[in-house]
Amino acid sequence: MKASVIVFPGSNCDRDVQVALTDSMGRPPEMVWHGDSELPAADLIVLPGGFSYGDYLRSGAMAANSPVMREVVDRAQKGVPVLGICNGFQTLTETGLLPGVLMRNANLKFVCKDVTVRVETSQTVFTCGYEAGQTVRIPIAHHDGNYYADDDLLDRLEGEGRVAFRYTDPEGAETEAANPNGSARNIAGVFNESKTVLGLMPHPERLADPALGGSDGKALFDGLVEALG
Amino acid sequence: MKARVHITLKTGVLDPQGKAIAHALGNLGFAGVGDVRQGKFIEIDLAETDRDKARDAVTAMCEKLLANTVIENYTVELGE
Amino acid sequence: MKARVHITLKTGVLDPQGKAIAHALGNLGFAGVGDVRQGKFIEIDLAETDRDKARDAVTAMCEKLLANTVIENYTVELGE
Amino acid sequence: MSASAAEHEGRITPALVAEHGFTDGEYRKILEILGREPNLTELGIYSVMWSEHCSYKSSKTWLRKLPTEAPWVIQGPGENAGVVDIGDGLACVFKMESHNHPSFIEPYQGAATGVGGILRDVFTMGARPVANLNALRFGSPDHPKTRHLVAGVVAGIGGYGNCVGIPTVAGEVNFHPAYNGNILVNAMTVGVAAKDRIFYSAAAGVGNPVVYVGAKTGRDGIHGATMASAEFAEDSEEKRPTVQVGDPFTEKLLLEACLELMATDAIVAIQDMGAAGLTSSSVEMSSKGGVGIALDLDKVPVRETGMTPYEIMLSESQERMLMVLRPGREDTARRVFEKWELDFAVIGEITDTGRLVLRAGGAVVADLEVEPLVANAPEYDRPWTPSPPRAEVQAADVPAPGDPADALLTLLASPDLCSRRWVWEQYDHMVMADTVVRPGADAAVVRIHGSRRGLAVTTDCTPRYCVADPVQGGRQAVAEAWRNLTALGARPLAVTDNMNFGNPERPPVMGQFAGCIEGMAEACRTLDFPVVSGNVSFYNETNGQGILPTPAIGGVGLIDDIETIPATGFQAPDEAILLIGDGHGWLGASLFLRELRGREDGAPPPVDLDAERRAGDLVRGLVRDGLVSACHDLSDGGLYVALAEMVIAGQTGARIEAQPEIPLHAWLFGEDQGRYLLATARPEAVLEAARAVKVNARQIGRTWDGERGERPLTAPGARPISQKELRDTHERWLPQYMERP
Ligand SMILES: Nc1ncnc2c1ncn2[C@@H]1O[C@H](COP(=O)(O)OP(=O)(O)O)[C@@H](O)[C@H]1O
Ligand SMILES: [Mg+2]
Repeated sequence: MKASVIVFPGSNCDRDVQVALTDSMGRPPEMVWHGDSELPAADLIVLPGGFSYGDYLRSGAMAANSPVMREVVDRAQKGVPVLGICNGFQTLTETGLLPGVLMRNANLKFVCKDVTVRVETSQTVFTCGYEAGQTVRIPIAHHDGNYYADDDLLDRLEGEGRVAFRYTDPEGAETEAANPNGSARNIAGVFNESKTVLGLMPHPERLADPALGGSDGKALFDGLVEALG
Repeated sequence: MKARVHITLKTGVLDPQGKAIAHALGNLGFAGVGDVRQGKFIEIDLAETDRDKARDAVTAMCEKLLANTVIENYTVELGE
Repeated sequence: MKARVHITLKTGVLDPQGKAIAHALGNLGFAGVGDVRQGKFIEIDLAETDRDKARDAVTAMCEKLLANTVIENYTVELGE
Repeated sequence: MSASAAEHEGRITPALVAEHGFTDGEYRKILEILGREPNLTELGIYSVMWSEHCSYKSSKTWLRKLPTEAPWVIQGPGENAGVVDIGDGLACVFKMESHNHPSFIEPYQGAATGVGGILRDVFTMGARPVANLNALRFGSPDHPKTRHLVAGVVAGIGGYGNCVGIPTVAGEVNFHPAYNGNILVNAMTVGVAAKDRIFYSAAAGVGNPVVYVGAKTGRDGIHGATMASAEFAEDSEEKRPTVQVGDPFTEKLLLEACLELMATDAIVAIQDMGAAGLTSSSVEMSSKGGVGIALDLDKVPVRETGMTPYEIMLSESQERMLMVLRPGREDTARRVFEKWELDFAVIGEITDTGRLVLRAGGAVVADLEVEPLVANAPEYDRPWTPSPPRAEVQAADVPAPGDPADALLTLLASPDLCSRRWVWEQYDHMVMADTVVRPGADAAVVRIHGSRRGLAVTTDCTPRYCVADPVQGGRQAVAEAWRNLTALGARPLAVTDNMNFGNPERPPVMGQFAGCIEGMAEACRTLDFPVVSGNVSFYNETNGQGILPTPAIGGVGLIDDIETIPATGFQAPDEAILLIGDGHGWLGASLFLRELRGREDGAPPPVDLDAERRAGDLVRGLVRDGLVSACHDLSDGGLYVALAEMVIAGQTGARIEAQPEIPLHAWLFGEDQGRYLLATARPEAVLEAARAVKVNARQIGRTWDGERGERPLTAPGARPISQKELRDTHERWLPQYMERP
């Protein structure tokens, strides 16, 4: 498998995801500077976390308008899997590749901590390393992770099995206390229609190494390698 | 020419900031505060001197970048 | 009554957001964009019907919570 | 002379001199050096260079007493940050700095720009920052401003560090009414560099280009006193000095761009523009290099129109750097900065005149010899009076609590002891994916990227001890940092300090300063823990009411194998719990005395530095030998609190069975120094090792899950407290305080 990680000015989890991918893939992904004209051929495109363009105006808005994203959208439409983590998720919603928006956290504060999320489906390239219904511990670190969509859209996403992860308690119950940011229906990650694009707020790359206190995030990268060869 | 852009959330869209402000105002003892909505106000200096062209340009800026038209409305005013 | 509050940075205070927006507009091909300043626009529904009292209340809200008067200015307008 | 400078020619009035903070004697000295009157720009430059902040005029003589050397020290105080060798061809670069006053005026921006400034100090030297820390002191929780200040400062520190993408991993927070009018915001950054790629600030090479990079210059934070003089500018309202606003996004770009350029051979010298901006950076670079510097101020990128030379030289706009390049490398550098979309301008050159010459509008607007600006800066041996000694507090004179368990819970829910989770969850403490020990332990640990080694980092100071006895307090601050690193098995390397005090012109304040320095120096020497960088913040005083003397210590230690780091919390039932070190039940200046008896009196616990060293070296050895499953030092609140913290942080409870030979409450709550708690499966081996080095050690109990699995803490004479109750109590106060209506 070949992977590309897009680096925007202000990305700051690019190296973290590079390390996690290298660990799972056995070789490093290609790091692509947003200004590079060519997006190399890849089996997976990753938009990393961070504060692209300072997250000024709206998180992800300026990154979504950068030239390289036109190419990313194009590839995504051709079926190339795209993974957006945190700021990458925000950028994907801004481009319209993923539905909904990520608003300011309900308590208006940045939040960095481990959360439990429930894997809603294992039938995708991103989640095939997990069992459906499994709960995993993954860190979050964001100011704007409050997933919002109107009820019709939420119903549709649920109907089409496009909710990837939900915030739950360790037993897998979707409680209000387990929701760290006010997200609608405790949604932590969503797919596009063909389930080839995933955006999620939690950072699987931050717990993909036992030395960091856990490796629940690693199955996501291992699963991708498994699925994409 | 100066353009003034107001960007506001569409009705019905969740506004965590507005909600938090309303709550905080209540806590500070301000009575009778109903709904609060927070939006953005952007002022842009333009080299353009033709009002129609300026309006078109700023509208395009809003569509492309300044507003997320899925959840936000915008209005453009031009100064002198 | 509806109050509309504009909160803007004082002259001379660095506006990183405005700067970044100006930069992004340039990258998107909009020519002739000079200074951009971003502020907040807050709309408040008030139970108060007396205009003077409403203005006083909103001014107090700005001083106490809405504006950071060390670096920001504010203006209050009342609707009908 | 440019129009604006000429306007002020011959108008250096006594009032203007005073507004620039000069004494009559200082101004006479300037006239003597120049042999003429300075113009306004020159006066401004002198005022900045001779300010307390830049010249250390009240502290210099005292700071010389601190030990600054060790075989592993590569660079001690005097550069942007200290540098120590950490092996494998790498160096650790770190420093701490205060942003107290700005944070009181505007907590979010004040704290944010404090983080920005200290980050630049570290990456200026060629290091990639890997950890941020913050030592915070606020006024009484009951003071009307405190909540607003806590909220703003914490949000500001997070807002800046999170965006730049450096984890904020440790710190401290205290509350005391002495800080009501003067909060302390001390920020520390730790970075890692290649040992043979450290960058310094000494300019060199006559004819070499001087380059300005980063953000544009505005009228931020310009010397308030002068700007207040009305005749200064016609539109003075518009030009009012403003609080500096930070732009962490630009900082991130500047960081990446500088590191990218540093990988080439283009840079001769580099210096960030911190306090006093272009003035101190250009003067310090030329003074260190023994060269002259000529700048054309018309070339400085500015953000506002009509800026005078005075304003350009004194602006404190953030996210800027000054560099001297090798000849012909301008284009290489320009390309890097343009890639990162940052301003880049050649604004001058290095000369052989030994003078700082500034031009604007084609004319010379300042022309000063560099050497005296730095070398002739005033230095004061300020009068000082030692703090009066305090009486020791006898346990017998302090009423014991009914059930010590209730006293423990009171302490755990008190502002100075409760969990700081509410703070650190607003900080991205995991970005860079190397945080192997997160906030909440004695020290945090960041892995050295790509290796199994780690850097342990902590900040410590107990101001209530420092006010009670500055010498003991100074010792204790250093010893506690050393102990916190040791508890994780780290080898302590060196410290940075942030000396926060009141008005040095008052002899009792100067006495506190002198005492703290003396204690720190002794501790640094005995513990082989030299000072490699630091910062002094005086005049933390409002209406004659000074803060508690607060010499914050930032400590850095090295861990050879992160796998060996013991946990803070108890890991498994049925292990022995051992107390290392001597305890006499010292209640003077303790938290028990303050929180439960409403008394802040008494001599603080003495620090026996030799005993401290023996105990620490023992513990470090035990950790290395794999004998320790959990380890925690004893500090605020004493033995009982430390036990509670180990139960809270762990998987199991603790049953304490030892019967103390001293009054129970003194045993449980005394704050005797130099002590650790360990959990081990092999107590005999530990006891034997302790005997061999003459360190007192005894088994005081065992870990257990309790009769109903409630993992309780059970102590003699006290009711058992379940882990859940301990946790809930510990977590309660701060969020409740911050989020109550
Ligand atoms: N401002 C802060 N930022 C990040 N972490 C903090 C802060 N204040 C306290 N902490 C963390 O909380 C824990 C407890 O702090 P403290 O009681 O000062 O520890 P100790 O007594 O071991 O020095 C430590 O891990 C410390 O790093
Ligand atoms: Mg400790």
